[in-house]
Amino acid sequence: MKLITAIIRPFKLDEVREALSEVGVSGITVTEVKGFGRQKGHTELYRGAEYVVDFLPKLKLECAVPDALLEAALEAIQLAARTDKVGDGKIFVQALDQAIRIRTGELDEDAL
Amino acid sequence: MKLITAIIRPFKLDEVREALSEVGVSGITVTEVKGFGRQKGHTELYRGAEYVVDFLPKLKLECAVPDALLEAALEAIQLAARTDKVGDGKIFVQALDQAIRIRTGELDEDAL
Amino acid sequence: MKLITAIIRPFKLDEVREALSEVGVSGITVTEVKGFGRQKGHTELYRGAEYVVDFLPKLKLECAVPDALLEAALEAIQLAARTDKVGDGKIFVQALDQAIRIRTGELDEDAL
Amino acid sequence: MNVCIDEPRGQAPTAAPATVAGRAGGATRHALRVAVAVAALAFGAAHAQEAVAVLETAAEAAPAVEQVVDKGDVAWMLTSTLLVLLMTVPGLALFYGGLVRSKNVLSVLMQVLAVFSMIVLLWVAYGYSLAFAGGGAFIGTFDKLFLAGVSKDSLAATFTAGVSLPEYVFVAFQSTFAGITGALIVGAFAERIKFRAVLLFSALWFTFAYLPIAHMVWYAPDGWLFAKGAIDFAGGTVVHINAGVAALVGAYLVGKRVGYGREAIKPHNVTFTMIGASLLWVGWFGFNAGSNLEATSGAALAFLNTLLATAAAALAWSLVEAVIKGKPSMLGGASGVVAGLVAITPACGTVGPLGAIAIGAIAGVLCVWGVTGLKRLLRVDDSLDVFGVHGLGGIVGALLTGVFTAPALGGFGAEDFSIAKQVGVQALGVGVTIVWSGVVSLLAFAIVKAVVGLRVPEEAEREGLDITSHGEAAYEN
Amino acid sequence: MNVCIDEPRGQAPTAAPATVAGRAGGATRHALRVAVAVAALAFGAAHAQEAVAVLETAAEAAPAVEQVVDKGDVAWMLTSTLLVLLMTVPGLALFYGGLVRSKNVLSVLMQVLAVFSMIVLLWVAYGYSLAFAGGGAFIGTFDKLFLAGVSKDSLAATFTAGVSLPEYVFVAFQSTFAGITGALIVGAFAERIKFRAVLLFSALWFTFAYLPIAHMVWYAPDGWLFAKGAIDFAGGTVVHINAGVAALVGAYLVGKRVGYGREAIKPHNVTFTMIGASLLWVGWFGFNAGSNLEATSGAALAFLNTLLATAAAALAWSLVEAVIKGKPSMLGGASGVVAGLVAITPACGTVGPLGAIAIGAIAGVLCVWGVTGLKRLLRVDDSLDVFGVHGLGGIVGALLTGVFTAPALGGFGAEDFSIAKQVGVQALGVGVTIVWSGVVSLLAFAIVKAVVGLRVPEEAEREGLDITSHGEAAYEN
Amino acid sequence: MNVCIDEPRGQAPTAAPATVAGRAGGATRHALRVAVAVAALAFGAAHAQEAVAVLETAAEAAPAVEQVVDKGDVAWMLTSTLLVLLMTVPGLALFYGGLVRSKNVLSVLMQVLAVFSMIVLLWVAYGYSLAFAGGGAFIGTFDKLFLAGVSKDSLAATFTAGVSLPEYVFVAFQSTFAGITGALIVGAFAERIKFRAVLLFSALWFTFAYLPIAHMVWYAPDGWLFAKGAIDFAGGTVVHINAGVAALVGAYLVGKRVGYGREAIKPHNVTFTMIGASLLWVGWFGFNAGSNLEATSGAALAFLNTLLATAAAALAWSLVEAVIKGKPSMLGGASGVVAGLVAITPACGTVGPLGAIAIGAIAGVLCVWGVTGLKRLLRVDDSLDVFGVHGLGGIVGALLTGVFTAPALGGFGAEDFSIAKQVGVQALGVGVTIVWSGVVSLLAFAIVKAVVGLRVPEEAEREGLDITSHGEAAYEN
Ligand SMILES: Nc1ncnc2c1ncn2[C@@H]1O[C@H](COP(=O)(O)OP(=O)(O)O)[C@@H](O)[C@H]1O
Ligand SMILES: Nc1ncnc2c1ncn2[C@@H]1O[C@H](COP(=O)(O)OP(=O)(O)O)[C@@H](O)[C@H]1O
Ligand SMILES: Nc1ncnc2c1ncn2[C@@H]1O[C@H](COP(=O)(O)OP(=O)(O)O)[C@@H](O)[C@H]1O
Repeated sequence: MKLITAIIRPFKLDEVREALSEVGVSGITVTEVKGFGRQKGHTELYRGAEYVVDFLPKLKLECAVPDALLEAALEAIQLAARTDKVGDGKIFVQALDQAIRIRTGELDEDAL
Repeated sequence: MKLITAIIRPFKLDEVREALSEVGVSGITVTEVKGFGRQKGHTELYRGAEYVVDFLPKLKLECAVPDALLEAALEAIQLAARTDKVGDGKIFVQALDQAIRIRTGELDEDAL
Repeated sequence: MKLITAIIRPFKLDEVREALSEVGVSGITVTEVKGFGRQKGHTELYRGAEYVVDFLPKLKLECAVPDALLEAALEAIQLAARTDKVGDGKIFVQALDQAIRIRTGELDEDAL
Repeated sequence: MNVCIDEPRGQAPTAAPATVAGRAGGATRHALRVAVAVAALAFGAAHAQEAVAVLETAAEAAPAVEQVVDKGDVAWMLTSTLLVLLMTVPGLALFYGGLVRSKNVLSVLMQVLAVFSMIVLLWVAYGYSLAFAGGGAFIGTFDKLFLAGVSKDSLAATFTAGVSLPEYVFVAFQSTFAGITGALIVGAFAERIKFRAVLLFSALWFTFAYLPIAHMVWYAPDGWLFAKGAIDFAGGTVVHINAGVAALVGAYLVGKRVGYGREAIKPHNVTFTMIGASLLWVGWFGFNAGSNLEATSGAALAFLNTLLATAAAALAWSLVEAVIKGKPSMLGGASGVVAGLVAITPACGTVGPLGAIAIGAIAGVLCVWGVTGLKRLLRVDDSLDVFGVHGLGGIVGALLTGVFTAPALGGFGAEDFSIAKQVGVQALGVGVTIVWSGVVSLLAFAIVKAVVGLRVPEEAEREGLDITSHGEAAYEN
Repeated sequence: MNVCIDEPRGQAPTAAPATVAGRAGGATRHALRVAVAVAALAFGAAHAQEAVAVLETAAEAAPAVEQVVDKGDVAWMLTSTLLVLLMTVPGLALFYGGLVRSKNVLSVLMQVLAVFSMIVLLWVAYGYSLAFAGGGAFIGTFDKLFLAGVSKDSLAATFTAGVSLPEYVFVAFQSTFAGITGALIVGAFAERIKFRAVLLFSALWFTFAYLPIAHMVWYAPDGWLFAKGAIDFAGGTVVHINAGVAALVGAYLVGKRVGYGREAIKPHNVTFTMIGASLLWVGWFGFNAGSNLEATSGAALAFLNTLLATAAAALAWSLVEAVIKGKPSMLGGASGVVAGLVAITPACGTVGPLGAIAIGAIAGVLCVWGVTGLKRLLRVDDSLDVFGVHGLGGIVGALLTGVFTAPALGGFGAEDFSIAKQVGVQALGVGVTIVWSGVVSLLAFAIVKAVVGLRVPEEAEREGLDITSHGEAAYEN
Repeated sequence: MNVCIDEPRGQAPTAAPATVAGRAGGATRHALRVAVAVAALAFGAAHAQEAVAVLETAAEAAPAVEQVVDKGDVAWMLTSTLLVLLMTVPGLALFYGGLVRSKNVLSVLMQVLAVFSMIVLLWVAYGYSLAFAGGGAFIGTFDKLFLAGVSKDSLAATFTAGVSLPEYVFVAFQSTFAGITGALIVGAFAERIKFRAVLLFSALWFTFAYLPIAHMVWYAPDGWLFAKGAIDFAGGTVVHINAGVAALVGAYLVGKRVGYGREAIKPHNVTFTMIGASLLWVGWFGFNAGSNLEATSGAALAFLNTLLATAAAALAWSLVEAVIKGKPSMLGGASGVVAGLVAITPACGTVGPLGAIAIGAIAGVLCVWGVTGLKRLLRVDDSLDVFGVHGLGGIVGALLTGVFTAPALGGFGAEDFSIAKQVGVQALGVGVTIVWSGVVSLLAFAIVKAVVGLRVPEEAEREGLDITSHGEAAYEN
């Protein structure tokens, strides 16, 4: 099993979710995050105080997948999340030792 | 050391935290997330616009534990978070290479 | 590659980000979290209802770094985030199997 | 909306046409009673013989004093009426809405809006008629169903002989009182009740509790409590104790919220609560000073008292919190504002400014206990402390009105004013209201339970009423 | 602000100096017309011969009735004026602001504030003059540019002969009407339009659509629709249909929001929307009852009607939702509030309370269709349903005014009131407004597009107008 | 609340009883001065001989003009009074509350509520007496401590001979002025000051700065600045400059916020700030037009000026931002609203509409500098720019009042009005207020520092005052 973590643009969520569903990924956990990277931020001005805001709103998707699904999932995300402009985000893959479905106690791939 | 990540129902937080404390887990980091899975969402209607909302509010708990505590912690979470209805959530376990306590510089199990 | 996860005090964000930039870390993803640990919380009182709030606002920083940068990054965070009071937070390090830049499809260290 | 004690009490109101209405017996009296229906509401529970007759232009009633309608009065009363709307939506709605969890805020706003709207319509359908169109000691008649006979020319009396208001003004002003009273109750069983249950209960309670109490207290000269001499200038019994008791009964019967006492149930937006409390304060001047029905120094007195009592109560509540808990909270300050407003309501027309400060301060202190000690004693989940603030504050205010109206304490009571006697009368009014509202509430909730049920399912309560009962979410980033 | 039908229609207004103004022909007439410029606005579209002459102190006009200025009227009209401001900022701004996504809320608030402010200034520059300073059937004159000749002593007439208001009061009151009308439109193309485009369009539309329509409807005796006998007590055509049509045109021309129909575009804060709707309700009493220009029973009637129609509409909208969708939403209740307010606006001075309830209920039901079925038919992204609520609600209200003004239905029309005939006249007013506003809007948007462009770039729209157009973010933890 | 220049200046006010008060010398004069205490507040700093005597019913004073109390005036003044409350809570509270970080919002709301409440109580305790009950050039007397002698029958004079208000109205109206002035100051040291320090400072400053300045400016005929002829219709010096200077001193002495200049310190909810600014605008009509004390064309002028100056200032501020920064912000628009309101305050009764627009526009432009360039010059962390907006805007307004009151510029000054001379007088008023308020503030803060300390510990500041000082959190999901 692998844990895929993808940082994407917020408005791409629905497309990515659908793409993942199509390849058979059954569950996703989404977090609102702020991202700092190459993409340029903007300037905000509140009366005399000027702030350069480098942190941009992004979404972080986490999904645990069986090894067999990994490649398809990665491709699905990449295709759906892409706009070809700086700031499209990253995908990280990590090993996942164990997964448990709380409701049933099912383990590992059965739990996903 | 292991990093346990649990996705649970929001109202179960206090019970899970207490269960973890009892088995000796000393720290937890909690994130508000939105989960997409088997549990059905709901429909929202704003004047003419109807939206099916599949993302449900969940909490993500992360806690780093010494290997010795892993099993007890997993069981504690499972018991406390369970309602036996779809949507109770998942527990993921990953290897944790290193841990540092920022304040003291203590390392690994001492840092938890 | 490693994935560094740091839990820090919110007001330390700018300092930590600058410290990381200096050592060459190019991107960070930040999440607002609530932390439970040794640091004491506070009491809130709403008319007759008294609540002890143990969860404190923290920020979680995630950054994927090439192995070569790991040590420098860890030290940068530690120095910048430290106040020497309980609650300064933790740093966790995990293995990162794969990284992809969505925009270009670049892989691993090229993607960071 | 009450008590005409500008004039020394007991004095024969020789010049006032009211005398005719008040003293004529038998058949004549009944005939006249219908004619003065409108006037009735203009009085609180002053002595019957002090009543001033309403003179509707169309009235066939005998030689009448020429009635003057002053545009300044009309301006003030229209303003006052919209201020009472402001108190309700957005005032009360926000005060309550900020105190619930974000998943239930829209349900509370919606309950306030729907209850207010429904009662305003019921008011013109039959409420006004049953409350103010003639009748005996306990209820009015059906003579003005759907505002029959009310026209641009019909008049309603004020406290001053010869000074009238267009009856439409009075109908509108009073409708908002009925509307806010119903809306006040919903705070007690917020976050768990079925929306349909709220509406059905409100309709029943309005009909069988609000209307009779309003008639008893405000209908001159025959209203039962009016005739006893109870002082309730702007509605302490009719509105606050009445609603507070219904709230308490409702909280008991609907039951505690899931997780109550175990999980943290915190206000989701205290800023909204503070805006709500502020708008309640602002709007309450319409409620209290508007109840004077004329733009005179009497209104100014009620106004000043409303300002001072509230300020005193806000500070008193904060001081108690600072002393006992070490920290004065904003929510405490806002709650003090409301407690002070409630307590000064019956008193604002007859006590002096220093008496108002005293009443506010006492209510501020006691209501802290209302939402802590008393609440624990009652073992009830009155979600937004409707009884602890409106019920208790209303009782405190009603009783203290009997104290600080005394001229010796700076009040505007008659020279022979007896504190003991008046407090007794006030206690009677309080007691009758508690029992009446309590019994009606019990029965009404029993009916509601049988017909539509009271609570939403536990899972719906967990998910929040906004989504499960109303199909929407309040906030989105 | 309209129709003087307190008096039986057709009766010769013998005593009123208006006779002079209304009947004098030729040269004299024109001379007088300038003198009565101020009076004009005081009338809606009643019969010309009912017009009451404005008597400016400085006027050289012939033997005039002594004019009385009642402080009660002044008090009420100043209050009414600030209530219309309250409707706009914060009322309308919040109603709209809550409905957009959080990244665009400040842009909407800013558009409302800036448009209102700009129009108020244009009003005193030339708007007041073009709308109310003499002129013919379609537009006024430049005689009162920059309030030339308006002073502390100049007066504006009311509906009652011999009763006047200080002209400053009238200028201020009317300025807020113009201001809110412009601000209403911005809801249609929110979340994507350039800020400069909004300002330029508003200035053009105000000049070429609002001013002529206001003149046609409210300028006595020569305004084209005024002369036809259209009833528009407080501005259903001038304000709501007028703005609704401009909104529809704008929504078409500016185009749909990025992601419209594919992504979820939800209100970011329905609580704000509810506060906004509530303040619209509260403020609308200034709009409607203020349009009576005097604090009389006529104002009280308009007031009560505004209360009842709104309550009925809120419940009607909710009922429809409950029946069709199973869940009555808070947003629906709030939308019903606005629909009811819009619909009762032209009618509030001439229908009875039961007619008001009927109008409110009908508008509540039809406007649900306006934001669902009709919207789908129109295939337009009118972001905040300006046409579906203000346009449609305005049309429904204008037509129903022709129905429920009938005495047989409890209205205050003359005895020989003909529903068929009046509905025809009302339809004419509606039609003219739709065409005029539609054409002007088309041209104005074409100019704006050519000069500054309409939309922000897609990327800016994605990021949100708050940051990209205004350099700030609304919320921060 | 000031200057009686409706009548040509210098003319002998022969008929007015004021003549008696103003001219009688020696013993008689002093006796009368007490009797006219109430009247005093009714005047700004017009020429002494123009003063109109207050006629209390109980006054033993000589042959007096029959006093009329008009219900229209009472209606307007009660409305105005509640509008000033609306300005403070929720208006000012929200305007400020939205600008701080979410961890401190409740502390700001609480400070505004508590300061206002406390000062209102101190006002009836001794403030009213020290400001308006007789006395000499710098302070009043203790004659009306705890409203001694004020009753339903006592009257306060207006600007018009023979027209009075119930004294209760005047007491209430003025109490809200004192209350909001104190509350204005807290914006300067928000997010770091101890709650107790705020209260103690406010009580001291109210007593030793507000009361003397109010007496000097508004007490006729002996108030020191009143006698000099300074024009301050609604409180530019007494309220805004006075508070602005105290704020500046406070910001210096309390010191900068932790992280100021290094961390981003952003408004947590600009929507709240916009609601607050809007309610300030709405409420300010009570402040400004209410200061006319009568519902006349004078009030209407003040009203219209308040509308126009604000609109102009909002646009001017936005324009400057658009030109300099490329983006006009909503916060800028809202700040412009406040700047315009502040600047027009002293001028609203004596300048014409075009003058009002000019004053608003100039203030809008200059206050942008006040919160940027000037702020940098001053090197102070005046958190919410109280000095940059209220202080600077007040000074600009006070001086420009001396310009645009000139008849040549459309103002209502006397024919022999000299801009140079009046600007000099205005500058004197400004200077005296700055020095007096500055010195008192310095001393008061020194005392506060010694007694309870000024700042919370750094850790508490980091965590936020809501939790550490008030034990609660504003928001919860
Ligand atoms: N090394 C990193 N570790 C963690 N997150 C990163 C890293 N680099 C970038 N990110 C995340 O990815 C987002 C996009 O990165 P950015 O450099 O702006 O554009 P791109 O992905 O197109 O190169 C950032 O906003 C941040 O959230
Ligand atoms: N494969 C997955 N990867 C990451 N998170 C998941 C995955 N599947 C489920 N989740 C998370 O777990 C939550 C519960 O899952 P769901 O399928 O609804 O119920 P259950 O856990 O009872 O099977 C989801 O809302 C989502 O947050
Ligand atoms: N075992 C753990 N697993 C995950 N997060 C932890 C763990 N222990 C602590 N944390 C996080 O680190 C934060 C700081 O920890 P705390 O024990 O309060 O202080 P310190 O880091 O100084 O020892 C906590 O608020 C929590 O967010």
